[in-house]
Amino acid sequence: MSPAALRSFLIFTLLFAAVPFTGLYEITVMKILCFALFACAFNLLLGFAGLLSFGHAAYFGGAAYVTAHAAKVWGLTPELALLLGMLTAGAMGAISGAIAIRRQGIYFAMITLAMAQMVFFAALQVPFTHGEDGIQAVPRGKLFGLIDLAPTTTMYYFVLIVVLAGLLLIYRTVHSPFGQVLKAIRENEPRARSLGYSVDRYKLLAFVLSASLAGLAGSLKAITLQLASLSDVHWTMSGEVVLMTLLGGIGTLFGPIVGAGIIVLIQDYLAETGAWVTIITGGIFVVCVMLFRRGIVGELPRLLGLFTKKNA
Amino acid sequence: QLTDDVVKIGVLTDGSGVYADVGGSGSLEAVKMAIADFGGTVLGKPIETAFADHQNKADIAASIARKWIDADKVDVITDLLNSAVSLAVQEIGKEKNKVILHNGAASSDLSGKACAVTGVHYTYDTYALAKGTGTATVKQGGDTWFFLTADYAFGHALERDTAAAVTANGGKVLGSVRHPLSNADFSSFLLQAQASKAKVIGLANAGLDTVQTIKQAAEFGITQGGQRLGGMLIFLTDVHSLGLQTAQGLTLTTGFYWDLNDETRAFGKRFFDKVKRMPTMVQAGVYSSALHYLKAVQAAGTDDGTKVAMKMRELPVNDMFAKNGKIRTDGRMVHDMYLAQVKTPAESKGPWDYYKILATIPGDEAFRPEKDGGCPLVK
Amino acid sequence: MATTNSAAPAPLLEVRDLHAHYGESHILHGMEFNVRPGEVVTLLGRNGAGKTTTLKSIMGLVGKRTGTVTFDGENLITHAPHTIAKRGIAFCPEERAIFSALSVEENLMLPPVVKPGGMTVDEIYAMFPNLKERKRSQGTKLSGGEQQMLAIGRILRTGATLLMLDEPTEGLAPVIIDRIGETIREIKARGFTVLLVEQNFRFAATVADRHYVVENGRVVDAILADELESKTEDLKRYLGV
Amino acid sequence: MTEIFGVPAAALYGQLLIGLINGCFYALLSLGLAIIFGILNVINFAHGALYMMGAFVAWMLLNYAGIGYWPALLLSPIIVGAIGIVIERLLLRHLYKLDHLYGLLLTFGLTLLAEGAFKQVFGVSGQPYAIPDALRGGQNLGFMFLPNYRAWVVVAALGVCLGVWLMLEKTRLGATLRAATERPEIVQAFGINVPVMITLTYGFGVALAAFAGVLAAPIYQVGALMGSNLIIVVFAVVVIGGMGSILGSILTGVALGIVEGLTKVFYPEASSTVIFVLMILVLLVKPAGLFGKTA
Amino acid sequence: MASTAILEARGLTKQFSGFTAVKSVDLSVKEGTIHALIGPNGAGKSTVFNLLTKFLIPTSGQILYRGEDITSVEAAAIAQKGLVRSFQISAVFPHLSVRENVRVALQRKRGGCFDFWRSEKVLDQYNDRADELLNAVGLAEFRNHTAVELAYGRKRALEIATTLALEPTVMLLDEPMAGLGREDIGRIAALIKKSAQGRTVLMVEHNLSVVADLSDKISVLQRGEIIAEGTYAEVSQNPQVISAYMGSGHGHH
Ligand SMILES: Nc1ncnc2c1ncn2[C@@H]1O[C@H](COP(=O)(O)OP(=O)(O)OP(=O)(O)O)[C@@H](O)[C@H]1O
Ligand SMILES: Nc1ncnc2c1ncn2[C@@H]1O[C@H](COP(=O)(O)OP(=O)(O)OP(=O)(O)O)[C@@H](O)[C@H]1O
Ligand SMILES: [Mg+2]
Ligand SMILES: [Mg+2]
Repeated sequence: MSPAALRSFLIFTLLFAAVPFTGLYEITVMKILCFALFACAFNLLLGFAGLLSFGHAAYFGGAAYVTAHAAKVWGLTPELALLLGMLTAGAMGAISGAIAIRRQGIYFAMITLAMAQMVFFAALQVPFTHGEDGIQAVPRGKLFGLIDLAPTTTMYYFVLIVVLAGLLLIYRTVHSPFGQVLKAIRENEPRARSLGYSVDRYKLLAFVLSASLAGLAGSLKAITLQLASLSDVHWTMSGEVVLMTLLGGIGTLFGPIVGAGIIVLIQDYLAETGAWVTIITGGIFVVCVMLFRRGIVGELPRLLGLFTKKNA
Repeated sequence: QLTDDVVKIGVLTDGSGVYADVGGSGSLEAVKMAIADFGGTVLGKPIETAFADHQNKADIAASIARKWIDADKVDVITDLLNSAVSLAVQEIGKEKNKVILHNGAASSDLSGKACAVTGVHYTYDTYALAKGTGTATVKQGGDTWFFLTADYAFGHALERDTAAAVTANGGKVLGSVRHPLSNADFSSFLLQAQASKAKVIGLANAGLDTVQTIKQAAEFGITQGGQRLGGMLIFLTDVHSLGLQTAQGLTLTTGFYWDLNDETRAFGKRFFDKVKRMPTMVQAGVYSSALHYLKAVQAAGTDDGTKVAMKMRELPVNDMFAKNGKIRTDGRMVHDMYLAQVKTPAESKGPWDYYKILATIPGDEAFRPEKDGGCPLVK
Repeated sequence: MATTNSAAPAPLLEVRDLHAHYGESHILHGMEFNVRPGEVVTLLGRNGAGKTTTLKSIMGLVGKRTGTVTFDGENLITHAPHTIAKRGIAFCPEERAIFSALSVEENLMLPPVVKPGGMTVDEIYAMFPNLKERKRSQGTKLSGGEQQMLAIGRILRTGATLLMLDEPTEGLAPVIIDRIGETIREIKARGFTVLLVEQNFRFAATVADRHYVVENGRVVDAILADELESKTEDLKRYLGV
Repeated sequence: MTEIFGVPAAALYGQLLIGLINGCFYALLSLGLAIIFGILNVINFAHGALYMMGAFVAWMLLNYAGIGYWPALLLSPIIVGAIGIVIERLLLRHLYKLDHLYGLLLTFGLTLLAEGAFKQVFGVSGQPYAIPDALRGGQNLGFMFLPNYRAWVVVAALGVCLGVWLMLEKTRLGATLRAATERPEIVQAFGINVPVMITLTYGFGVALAAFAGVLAAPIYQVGALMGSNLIIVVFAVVVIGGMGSILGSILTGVALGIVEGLTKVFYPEASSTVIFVLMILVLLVKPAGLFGKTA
Repeated sequence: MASTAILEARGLTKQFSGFTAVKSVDLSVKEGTIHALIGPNGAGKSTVFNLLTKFLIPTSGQILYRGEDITSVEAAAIAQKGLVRSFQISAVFPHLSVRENVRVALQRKRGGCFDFWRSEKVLDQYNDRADELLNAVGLAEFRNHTAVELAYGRKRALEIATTLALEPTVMLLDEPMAGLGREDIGRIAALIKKSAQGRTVLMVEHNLSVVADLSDKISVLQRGEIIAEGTYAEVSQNPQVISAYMGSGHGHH
């Protein structure tokens, strides 16, 4: 790991590990962490493989449902429920990915969107998701059957560790031999093919990885907030994750975390100022696209520390 | 005996989505009116409000509710206005021992499988709507039905309960069609309903879907053709936005109407002065439930969730919203419901004069018997 | 440095102290040259010398440019590309810019006629029979060379008095190069003025009246057609042949 | 009575006709979207919001200025088109050189802004807009009652679509527009004022959306969210037809309306999903859409 | 030098919606030779090339590699068998460094490309070989530049280094001299000549002096058909070739 990345990871870990001692509201921070992982997983695809998926809500929400069901109805321990959610998302990713990666650009985005719409439709129809009521009162359970996650602070550290592991995996993937090939494919696909790379398989693996990690984020969210609902699989959720990534900085490692933080805070806190949430979110989109195209982290790397502090 | 030096009522509502006109900032206004009517303090401490837009997302609602309770000294949460949101917040109320007053949400599970000591389902539920419209319409001769059902749990529940009421009263269901949520064009479904030749087309949907259906039914000459529309969940604001020309003749069930008696008219006028709209049944329910909550706090001498909730169950509800209303063990507030019909433009004397009350459905008939709901609290 | 022939008529195009930038990089450092009516003039120079940039600056396609570009007595330096085109300058870019959304014929008909006196479509087809054969097909489905023909043919229709051709022979078969040489001579005979950018100096020699040698965004030498023999050695040095 | 798959034939005709009517809206909207995509390379997510604004402007004209349906049919597209021109001049213009993604995101943001603002001002339940007197009532076709207004929608929408298509495919203006799509600077070097042309094109595409909005006003509630669900479907139409293909978007729009109508009879629950299923199938078989040209 | 055919096309035909760009072409490239494909514009050279490298699917006909039928094998798989192509328009990975460009090819050759859990440091093992190749094409001093910054001619050189990194058995070059300045042409020609040792090269090229200089055998294509084959001396005398391609002023420059 490069010294700069190592430093960023350390700062990230220390800042977030300190949260329970600062009196900051842990649940909000946990939610931010879950969405941060979601956005980073999405960014793995957009920022590093150059693929804009407009259907990532399907993996996030799909996994959330599976985890919630597994924990609530089957009584699985949280780590197993998470694993199951993640695997489901990965499998879903493998299916939609196999179809979508054969196309590029806007077609790719539309196919992922279409697949996600079908997942949404399924979530509306199948009984186990409980329609618009969602799966509520999901138990947090005991980690490995031993550690009770009901206390918020215990849960908090569990979330932090899982998210950190996810982020490390993403970092590793980006900076791996595989990541290098992915970059080459993004830069010049025909050339990569002529060098003997089966481009589709690389894209598919990237897609599956991204979907699995998005799923992990969704599962974690289901356990943390103890519910899984239709809004998790709705296309606006796919739009939100794009916004988070754009806001933080496409193709930066920590940008999406910042973006996720800001969006979650806007949704949770501006909610109390009346009906301006949509307008403000829209305004942010416009300002980002016009002025901060590389995102907060991309534009102002020096302010990284500052912003992470603000979120926490 | 207050845990902190303030009683804070949180209005968690749809501030910007499809139901914003039904609850929204009008609900906050209703709470403020209740506080004013109660006197502004309880047990010598100030009463405050909090407001948030849950954007119809359960997880946002849940995190706001948790934060309110954990960090912002909120003691009671009201309105909710969306079943997923209500169910999520119900769990939090249970866990944190805070009273939750469900006014806008329809799911009868709130006083059934998902009931809680701390939960009060106040204004209406799917069962009451279905029972009201189903029973009363059949009695008036509308004995063959075709349903247009929104394809989600709420629509299914409405259809199921209404169909049960229809058949129980000797009517017959000829068929139904399920349309996707947030559909824009209903003409296709209306043609199917028309072809069924049923006397009544039951609208087991809500919000914009219902409004669009009614509008397009008028366009396709459904009502002129002799069929009538049986609305289940229709708010005053829906009728307002449709206009009487289009909505006339529609029957529906409501828990409140501003023009019932002098008391309601007075409330309606006060509300109108502030919000520029007449109150919906949700906003009226929010007012009444807040007032009742404050009375219970006063009577119980504490803001402890369970104790206040029990006290609310003990005290009868007597205000402009309900006479001799009663909150059952399962959290269901039982009060009279009304079968209303939308006036013709000629009958209406002006803006907001929209309903003729056809029948009053006594609370005991309107709501599902406690034993049938499957609430674990009911022994 | 640009030598001007005092006895000649007033130039049709006169470029003075032309500077151009791409973003931060300063590419042209005071280009000076002129083209008289009816002449064929070439800009010679190595890769990256700034030849293309010169043409684009004249056409108004380079964002930041200063100096004077006098055409027909009017300074065009501040004009937008479309008004420059309407004054009678046509540009054939080196990357050909054939439109894939248009058929061959639509490509040919695309540029509006700005002045009378251009070639007719039939004349153009006669010059490049390949185009006629494939006139219904999608423009970019032509082979590289056919696209080049189309790109040249396209501007011959407009009647512009000054034609600027950027490396018209690149990627063309020798026979076609010959034909393009003939074409240039023919349009010259019709009274058009041509400003040509070439790497292929052997080709340039067969068509041009004068040559300017460009190096690092400046004109470093001017050579008349009849001086070529004597200056061959200089030229080889300039061009690194 | 004859039956087809258990559905009376007469009912089926009715459904086909209804499908056609909805298809006309899809066609009109996707046409504007296709033009804008074709010429500006911008995926105009705001199309749904502009459609909504078209309806709202008609409503405002009626309620604030007493201007009725027929003038509004012309005025509203002009007003909304002018708004589009402002958007293009101030915002979109700066994004042409970038990836499609940014145009999409910008217009997505604009959509949120516009919908938020209209919700704030007019609430969400929507406002009623009456059918013009001349088009009230309907015809009994035997198998169904066809409101006159719906018949008018078909005529107006198909007429406009056809006119626009002829203009783009068969005239020089159209060819110039298509060329400007690919290499604006070169087309400009040929003597055409491309920036103005692009601005006007966006304005025109937007005006088409507003026109659809006015047509829709008497049928649907005029509400802030009226475009937000539609836009996704219209996108799917454009993609199935082939991004940027004018004819493709028109024909696909109409065809999908019909397919959707039939689904509403046979498996109504899936009627909002069927388009996406179709889209995936089409793209698997024809990667560039039904009428798209492979680059 | 063995003179068995390593790459063969039999009856290769390609139609584009009604237009036949390549008509029943038989081509046989002998192992260890430099084989050039020339012809007037639109003759179908690039199309043949794209067919041989699987970037287009033939309408009919067969492609054999070492006697094995590879007509239906995918582009990437062909490269894995040792047939590697370059592009008419320069093809580098613009935002990777020059060294990384070469490493991408080396990495493929050695395997381990799906290892998303390993550090990219494992790629450092290829640095020596990459530098060696860059040295060979004269790009050693640029190895840490991003490829996009390179001048056009250097990009072509980089492309050749990348191609060589795969140690291809057959190199297919599409107009390697296109757009190059004089000074680059000589260098790249020398480079091709050098790297062709022990390999087979098939190239499409318009620059006749380069063709004359490098190629052992030339096939001339016109209107999708082969009209002549042989050494430069042979084809350049062929009257059909002269009228169709070389024109009056033909001959060495
Ligand atoms: N869009 C651009 N942005 C930045 N630099 C550029 C751009 N286009 C050209 N350049 C640089 O400007 C210089 C001059 O380029 P120009 O294209 O004018 O050369 P040229 O003489 O036409 O060369 P060639 O014979 O290769 O076409 C080169 O160094 C080139 O790298
Ligand atoms: N995708 C396609 N669709 C239709 N026609 C095509 C397509 N690709 C090439 N052609 C046509 O096939 C013929 C051969 O084209 P090709 O590109 O192979 O020529 P070439 O010999 O490489 O010419 P050049 O030397 O000019 O590059 C041309 O007439 C061209 O118009
Ligand atoms: Mg050049
Ligand atoms: Mg070629």
